[in-house]
Amino acid sequence: MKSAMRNSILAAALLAGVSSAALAEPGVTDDKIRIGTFGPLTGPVSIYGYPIINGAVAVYNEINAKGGIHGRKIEMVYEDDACDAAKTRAAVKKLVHSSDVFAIHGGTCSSAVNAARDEIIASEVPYMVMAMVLDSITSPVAKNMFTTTQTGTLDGVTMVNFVKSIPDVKKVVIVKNTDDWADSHLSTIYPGLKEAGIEVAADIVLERNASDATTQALHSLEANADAVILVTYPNETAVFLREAKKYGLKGPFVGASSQMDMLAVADRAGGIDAISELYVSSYLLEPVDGEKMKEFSELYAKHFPNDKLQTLSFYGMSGAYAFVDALERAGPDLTREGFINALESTSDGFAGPAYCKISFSPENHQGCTEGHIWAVRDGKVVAIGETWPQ
Amino acid sequence: MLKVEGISVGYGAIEVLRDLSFTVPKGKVVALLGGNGAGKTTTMNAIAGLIPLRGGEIYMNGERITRQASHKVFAAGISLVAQSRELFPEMTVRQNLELGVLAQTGVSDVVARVEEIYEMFPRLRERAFNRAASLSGGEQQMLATGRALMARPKLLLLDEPTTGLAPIIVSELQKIIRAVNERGYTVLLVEQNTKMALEVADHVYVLRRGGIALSKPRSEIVDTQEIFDAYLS
Amino acid sequence: MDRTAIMKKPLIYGGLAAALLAVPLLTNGYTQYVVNLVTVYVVLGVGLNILLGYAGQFAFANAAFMGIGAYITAILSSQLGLPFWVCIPAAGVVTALIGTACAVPAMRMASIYLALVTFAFAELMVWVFINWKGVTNGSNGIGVSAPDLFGYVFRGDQRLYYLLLPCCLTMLWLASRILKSYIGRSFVIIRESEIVARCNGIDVSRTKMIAFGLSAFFGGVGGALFAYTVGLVLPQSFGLFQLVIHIAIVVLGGMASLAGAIIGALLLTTLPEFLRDFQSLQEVMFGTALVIVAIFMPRGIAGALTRFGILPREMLVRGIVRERRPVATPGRDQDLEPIGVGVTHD
Amino acid sequence: MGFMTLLTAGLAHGGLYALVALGLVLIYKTQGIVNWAHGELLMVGAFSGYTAFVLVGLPYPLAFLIAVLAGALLGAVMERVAFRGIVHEHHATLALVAIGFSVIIKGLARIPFGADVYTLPPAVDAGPLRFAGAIVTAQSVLTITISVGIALMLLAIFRYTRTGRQMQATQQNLNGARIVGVNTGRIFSITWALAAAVGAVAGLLAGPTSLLYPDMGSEFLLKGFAAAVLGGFYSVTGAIVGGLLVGVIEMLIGGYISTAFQQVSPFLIIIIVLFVRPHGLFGRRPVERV
Repeated sequence: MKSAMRNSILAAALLAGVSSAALAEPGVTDDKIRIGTFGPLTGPVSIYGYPIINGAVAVYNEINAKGGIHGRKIEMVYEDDACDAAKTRAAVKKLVHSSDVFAIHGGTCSSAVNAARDEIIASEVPYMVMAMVLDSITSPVAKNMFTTTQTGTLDGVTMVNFVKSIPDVKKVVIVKNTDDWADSHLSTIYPGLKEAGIEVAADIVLERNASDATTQALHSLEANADAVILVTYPNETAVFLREAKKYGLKGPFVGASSQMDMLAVADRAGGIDAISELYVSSYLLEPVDGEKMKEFSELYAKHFPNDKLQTLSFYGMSGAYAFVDALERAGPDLTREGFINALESTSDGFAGPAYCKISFSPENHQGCTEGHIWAVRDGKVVAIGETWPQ
Repeated sequence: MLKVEGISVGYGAIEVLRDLSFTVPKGKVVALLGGNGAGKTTTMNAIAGLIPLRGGEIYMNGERITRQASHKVFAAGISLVAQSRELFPEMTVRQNLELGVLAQTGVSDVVARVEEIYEMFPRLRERAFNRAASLSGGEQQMLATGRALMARPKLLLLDEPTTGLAPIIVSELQKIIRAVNERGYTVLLVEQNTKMALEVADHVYVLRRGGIALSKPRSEIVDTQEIFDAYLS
Repeated sequence: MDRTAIMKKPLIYGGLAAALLAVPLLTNGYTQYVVNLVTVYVVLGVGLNILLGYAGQFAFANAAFMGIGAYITAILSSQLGLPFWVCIPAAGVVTALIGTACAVPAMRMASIYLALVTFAFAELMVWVFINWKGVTNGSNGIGVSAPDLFGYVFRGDQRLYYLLLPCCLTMLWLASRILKSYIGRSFVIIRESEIVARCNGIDVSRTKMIAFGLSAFFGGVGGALFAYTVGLVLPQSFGLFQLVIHIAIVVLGGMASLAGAIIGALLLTTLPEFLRDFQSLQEVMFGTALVIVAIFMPRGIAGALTRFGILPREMLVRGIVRERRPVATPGRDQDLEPIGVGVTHD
Repeated sequence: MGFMTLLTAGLAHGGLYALVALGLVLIYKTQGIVNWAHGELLMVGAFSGYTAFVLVGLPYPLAFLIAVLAGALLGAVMERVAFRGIVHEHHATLALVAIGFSVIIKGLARIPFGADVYTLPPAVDAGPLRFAGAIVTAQSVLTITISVGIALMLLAIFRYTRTGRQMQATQQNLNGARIVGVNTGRIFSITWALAAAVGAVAGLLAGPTSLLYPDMGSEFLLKGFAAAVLGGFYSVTGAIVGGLLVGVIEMLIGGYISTAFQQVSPFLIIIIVLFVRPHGLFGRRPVERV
């Protein structure tokens, strides 16, 4: 393992020496930079495919429209991974070995990307996460892998901090999914609650694609807790809130950032009053129709006029801004090494619609760490800060 | 009435019928004899439109019924009584009989027809409300025949009606076939029971390896040995 | 066989072996990975074909067998640090035992129920993989380190190929030996008629259990190879979609044919890669391909090739391969009480 | 926990499962085909209803009719185009063709509807009612009523109409039906159309409780399988009883054992039922023919 690592580092150094001397960098020509992306373009989770990728592409397109970076325009190469581990590996390999991309900005499904992690590291292609949220992508730090999306653990911290700030919360109910995404949230939620002396009165599973949450709602009702934590995806959240309303279960409900599109949740749960007690963690600046989001909404709509605007539309933008910024700073003699160095020197960088400033260092490739809470006020979704509103 | 012209049938690499031709004249009982695997049942199924032909033509009263779906063949007036009887096991005897005319539109005398069948087969009246699956072999054969007659076909195809039946019922069946014929039905009978077939048939064909080995009016057959020779030749 | 044929044979095999060994010279990291997946799916395809094609048992459990094999490999290699030459056989043997155990209740079921119960078992296993977190690490999966032999690490797809290829060929050889043996012939006879099999002194229950066990063995080994190829074992990898791929390999390649399993594996692994360019129409094209091939070549591609004389008939199935039944009542022949077995009425 | 509430919720969902099982059983009885694409017929029904009612703005009854007809047409086309020619092939081939259709239909649905999740408003919009200690929605009552109503209607069709009796004849003995002149091809088409129409109704009724997305059918298909296995795969009444039972069992497992098991309850039902009774709970033991 170690010797192999040394070998590859040696090879990399050698290759870097050669390339800077004679060979052009893969995927870079005088007027083009080829960037690969991959995600679930087909299959059951394709709802997280183009809607997310297009946000990043809108940023790149806008840069191209303004003349590109050092005279080079960004060219995207798409691969489908259907969020299947074997296919993600194939997609990454194809981008690296067949499409000769300069860098990759992609990956939505957490464990699938994890399956390709060693491949990405071995390829030495600069890589930026599109939307996956596991810590394992950047910890331990790999030289070429970066992320600007907020991880599940940080999202969990935001949720727990908010729960702690709610007055008189002694007991909570946790309604959760069972996948890796939920697990990463729970890995900080459980210890956080324990530390604050809050009891978990009921720990309830609500699986993906459940069309009913009667038993979950009844269990929550029976637990008679002071708050309900929802580590679920938007559909299941909607189903749960619908049943909660039906059986008279009271909030506050504290949801993960997956539920940021609160109006969509309301729509699916049967009306805005279903989410009147829902508070969700968020790593975006503002809700879709917010004032500060206007710039980015217009940007997206300009390049993808037929798409629906939703929070997903903004997930990929921060990474794209980080890439563009680093490409600018890496200078006209673009190399992967120079690009990675530029990325690592990002400090308080522009994150577009994300609620943070992007900072990387050689020791830290997790660019964003801040989140806040959204809720509904007067029929509109608004940001209410990080603690329980007075 | 029925004219079969050079038909061939096969499954995969196996050819069961090869260029088979014969005719069935109106109002007669024609017997098709042959040993195991001679292609008798295949011939019947081919006429009834249950299996596809590889070649040849079949005419019913001059109308071409080759490659027609089974319900079209039925509509042309041909009813098959299959060797395996093919009853509806969960239905009663009466329901089975009624199903015999179900595919025909504008039949208003179903009750009368059922009554007619009961007269022909009194045993069926006794068992009218029993499930077909509970009948004995002989009763099943009667029911299958009765069901076919319900449609008042121009041509009745009887495929080995004596299979598995006791001798006493075989002789009863002979009578029935004759009675049916006397009522004006034309019958094509496939049999392994040569003796029985010779009792009722007007004309005899012997089928061997998918072709006609012998064709003679009953009146010209003096010795059954002749038939067996044709079987074996 | 004439003399020239005898002389030709080693030449053909030698040429084929050289060609197979030379594959990594022609590939890049991506195409080699696809080739590696083909070798894995050949093993998996052969496994299901033993049960479905040869023994005629319509069981859906092979994706679960594959998952079990993959998890055993991941656990043994990553957590206990065992070498691949222990992990792969262990995955096969343990899975085979589980498969044999599964056969006991499965044997009593009519075909359609067998399909449903094995399907339910496969889905249940995915749930177990997700929820038995202490062992499987839940949805996060278990990473599998690259296998090594006396210090030589099969890292990277080109190197891994030289581990996968011998495994795949060994399994193919093993399958052809077994299928040509008494037990293989028994499978086919059971498929055609259990009554005939009994009349010939074949212990039907025992033979079915062997078929299940063997099929699971191949599934387990296939899962082990899959684990090494993909490097991370995740529960979602062994769900419904995996099952569809397995069935498609067997049906489209050709039931009861080893060549069919190879053709099927090649087709089903490369087809989705070719379809990548169609983006959102991928699924539609894939589904259409499944439907069209199954309708127009119900005997699979191997069956069609055999028919046109391009592939030789496999010795084993010559003469017993079921031809199109002329008149059929599918699923019915077994399910109704027999009618027409005559006895006298007094 | 509120037993009555669990029971009524279980029955309401069970009604949907029963309709799915009904379609599966109809097709299986007639042609011996297990329709693995049945969930997609449900999805097509739901999306057709959504398109007609929400997007086009037609009145609900008309939208309902359009959805049912769309489902029926799709079912009949699938049978005619694909299954009729290969009905005598191996079960695995039939399963693969059905799965192929499922993939195609989902893929096609994703082109217009892939990027979002949709909601279909309930047929009757009324708040929850309290009834004998249980909380019931009007939609649940409607679902149960319609599923039982459809089952009774089917039984009546089988018994009293010519086509229905021909269907029954075809189910009991395909060759027998052909011999008595039944146009079995027509019966196959009608069977699929009817099964698909029932599936589409299930989709319309599921719409308001479930959400609409191209993969919505798979979960219902699994529950439908469990219901059909419970009911024995051969009987219309069995399918209804099986469906309602699956719905109730699922709720009781979630309510009294663990919500973690709720998701896998259909698989557990299938496995346990077949373990105890290898031919289904109400199924008969098959007799092997020589």
